[in-house]
Amino acid sequence: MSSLDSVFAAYVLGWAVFFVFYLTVARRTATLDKEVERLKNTLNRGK
Amino acid sequence: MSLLSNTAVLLGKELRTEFRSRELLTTTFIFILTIIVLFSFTFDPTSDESRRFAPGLFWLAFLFASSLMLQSCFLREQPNDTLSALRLSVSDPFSIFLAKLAANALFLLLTELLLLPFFTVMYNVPVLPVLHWLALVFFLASLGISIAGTALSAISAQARMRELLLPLLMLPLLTPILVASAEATKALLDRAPYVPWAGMGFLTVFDVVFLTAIWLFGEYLLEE
Amino acid sequence: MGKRALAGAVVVFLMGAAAYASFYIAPEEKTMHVLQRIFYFHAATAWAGMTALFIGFVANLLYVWRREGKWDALGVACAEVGLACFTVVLITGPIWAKPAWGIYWTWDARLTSTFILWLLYVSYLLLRTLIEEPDRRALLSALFGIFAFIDVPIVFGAIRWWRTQHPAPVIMGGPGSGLDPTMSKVFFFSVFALHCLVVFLINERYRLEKLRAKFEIVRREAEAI
Amino acid sequence: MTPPAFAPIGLRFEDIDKRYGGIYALRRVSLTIGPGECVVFAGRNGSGKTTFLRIAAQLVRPSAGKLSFSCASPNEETPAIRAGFVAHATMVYDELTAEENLLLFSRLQGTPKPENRVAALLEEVGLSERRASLVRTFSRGMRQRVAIARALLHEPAVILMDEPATGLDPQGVSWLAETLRRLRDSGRTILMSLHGESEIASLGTRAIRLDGGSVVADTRTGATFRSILTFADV
Repeated sequence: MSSLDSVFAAYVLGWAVFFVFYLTVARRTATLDKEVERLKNTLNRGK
Repeated sequence: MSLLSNTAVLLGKELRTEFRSRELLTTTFIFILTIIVLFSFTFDPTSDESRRFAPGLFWLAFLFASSLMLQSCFLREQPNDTLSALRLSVSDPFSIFLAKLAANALFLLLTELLLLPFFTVMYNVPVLPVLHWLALVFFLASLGISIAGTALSAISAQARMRELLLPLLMLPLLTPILVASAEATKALLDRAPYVPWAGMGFLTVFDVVFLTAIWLFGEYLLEE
Repeated sequence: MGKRALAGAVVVFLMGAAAYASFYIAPEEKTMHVLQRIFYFHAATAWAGMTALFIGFVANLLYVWRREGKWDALGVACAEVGLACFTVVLITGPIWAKPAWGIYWTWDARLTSTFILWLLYVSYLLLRTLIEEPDRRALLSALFGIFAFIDVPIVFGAIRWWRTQHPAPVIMGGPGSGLDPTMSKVFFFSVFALHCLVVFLINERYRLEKLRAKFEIVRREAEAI
Repeated sequence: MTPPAFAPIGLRFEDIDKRYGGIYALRRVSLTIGPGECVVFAGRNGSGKTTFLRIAAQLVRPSAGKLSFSCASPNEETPAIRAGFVAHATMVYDELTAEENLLLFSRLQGTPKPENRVAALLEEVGLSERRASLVRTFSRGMRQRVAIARALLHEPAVILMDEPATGLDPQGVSWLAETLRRLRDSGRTILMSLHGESEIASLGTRAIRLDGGSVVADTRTGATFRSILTFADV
């Protein structure tokens, strides 16, 4: 039943790639968001 | 009209500076020769095998060499900001590209023709009977390499790591040229040679498409 | 926030439904049996990837024309998502090829040209990391993106013309080549699901790029103090 | 050699912005420079002088705003303006001779009888004897002379000079001042950036100081004029 395994593997790996891509985007967004907030705070305190 | 005369003047300048030093031509020539020799050491091909592999090898060596050679065509303008002077003087920036790519195509073609005898002897492939067709294929392919390569070298000249970047941008973009010219050359070097109309037509299409693209977008490549 | 989470949930649901349909609703193919079920995912991803790259191409053109930062952001978002799609295509392809043809990789037209397409867009993203000044990076990478996209059909043409030793890929004739109606329904549903995913991902990536621009501005302001 | 008849040209900058990334090199610069004015720009390094001149030369596209040219006689159509530009870099080829350089650019500009024009200009900048030497072998001052000659090749109506005295010896400065005086008196519009007071600065009819990419002072009168150049008020 190696065929079914192949199909399964293809779906799982494909989904994984998309998911990992989404995760990296989300993580980069989160870090940047935090960074922007931090900088804004410093700016406000500086003023 | 002024486009053509500007191009002619600029081409004259490119050729004059190159033939004064001949640095680019000599280096490229030696580089390709080295690759061709090294390849035969690694593979030790027989006559039939070399008929099959030689064209591809020849064009691959050429593509590598040109990705190094084309680096300098915009870098040369940087130390004294002469590109700005050109932009201020010409009426159409396309002429700057036309002159550069014509010069590059000419240099490539010259190197190819100079290498051909070495190639023939080392790989034992007869070229004399098909020389005129071979020259045409060389011309179309060198033109294509220079058209796309000149545009990309204008990009890479403005980036970091440019020495590595240009081959990286150029090689995938030029795969069609590599495939088509290798196939066309193979057809001409076959035991029963035939005229590779498909290959030559394909190269022409590539040249026309990318020349149009540079005509449309070249101006922006030079923008500051 | 709520809207995006909802969109994400819908996309996950659609993807799940597409997978379910291709496993349980689509009829078994005669020659390849269960193996053929990769097709719904593999080919639909390729279609969606092409769509992403096409949107990216339009964004690149618009950037060169209008010089607005949003087109640059959209361009890079589409290139990354397109690249992710073709990564999936290049992974699922060999998984399919191994049991079907007995080998993982063959220098067949589709495989080779997909791989070169992939390399072209990797170069595009690499180029972006190597130009510091944002306006110049946007302009030059947009121009390279345009050249790359123009090159895609030429690459396909060249490789198809000279490099196809294998018969046309086994079943993938696309609709109209005798694909069973249920099969084609499942396939187009897959295509739809993948397009939704691609749009969702592009939107997420686009937001990140916009945030990055904002970050730059705030950072510069902070430095100025 | 009589200069060709030409209409003096004015420049108009409207809300010009130039951003490099998030940094403003120029911010909301609005200036009207009349035909035949000789404007001296002063300012610290990084104040935007170079960017301003490059925008005036149409080498750099502003991020926002508009640059337009105007003719002295309003019913004449403004031709495509090709300014004479002297930049920090020499903008000539080191691997060509002085004469080849000038011939190249005058041919590109479509000058009729470029040989005559180039010979006359080489005489004027005092390089006739070295015309056949490669620019590479020249001293800094001589290169600057070639650069100035290149900018003046097509007898431009608008002349832009970014610190044109760089590398020139005292005689060179006097020569440049003399040349600029002649150009100014013939009605050409001159914009130049300078450091401090000098023979050349005294040619100016107007002084503008840039700071942080904006115009902070702009005058035509004596006392303020000098203070702008020398930063006396800072």
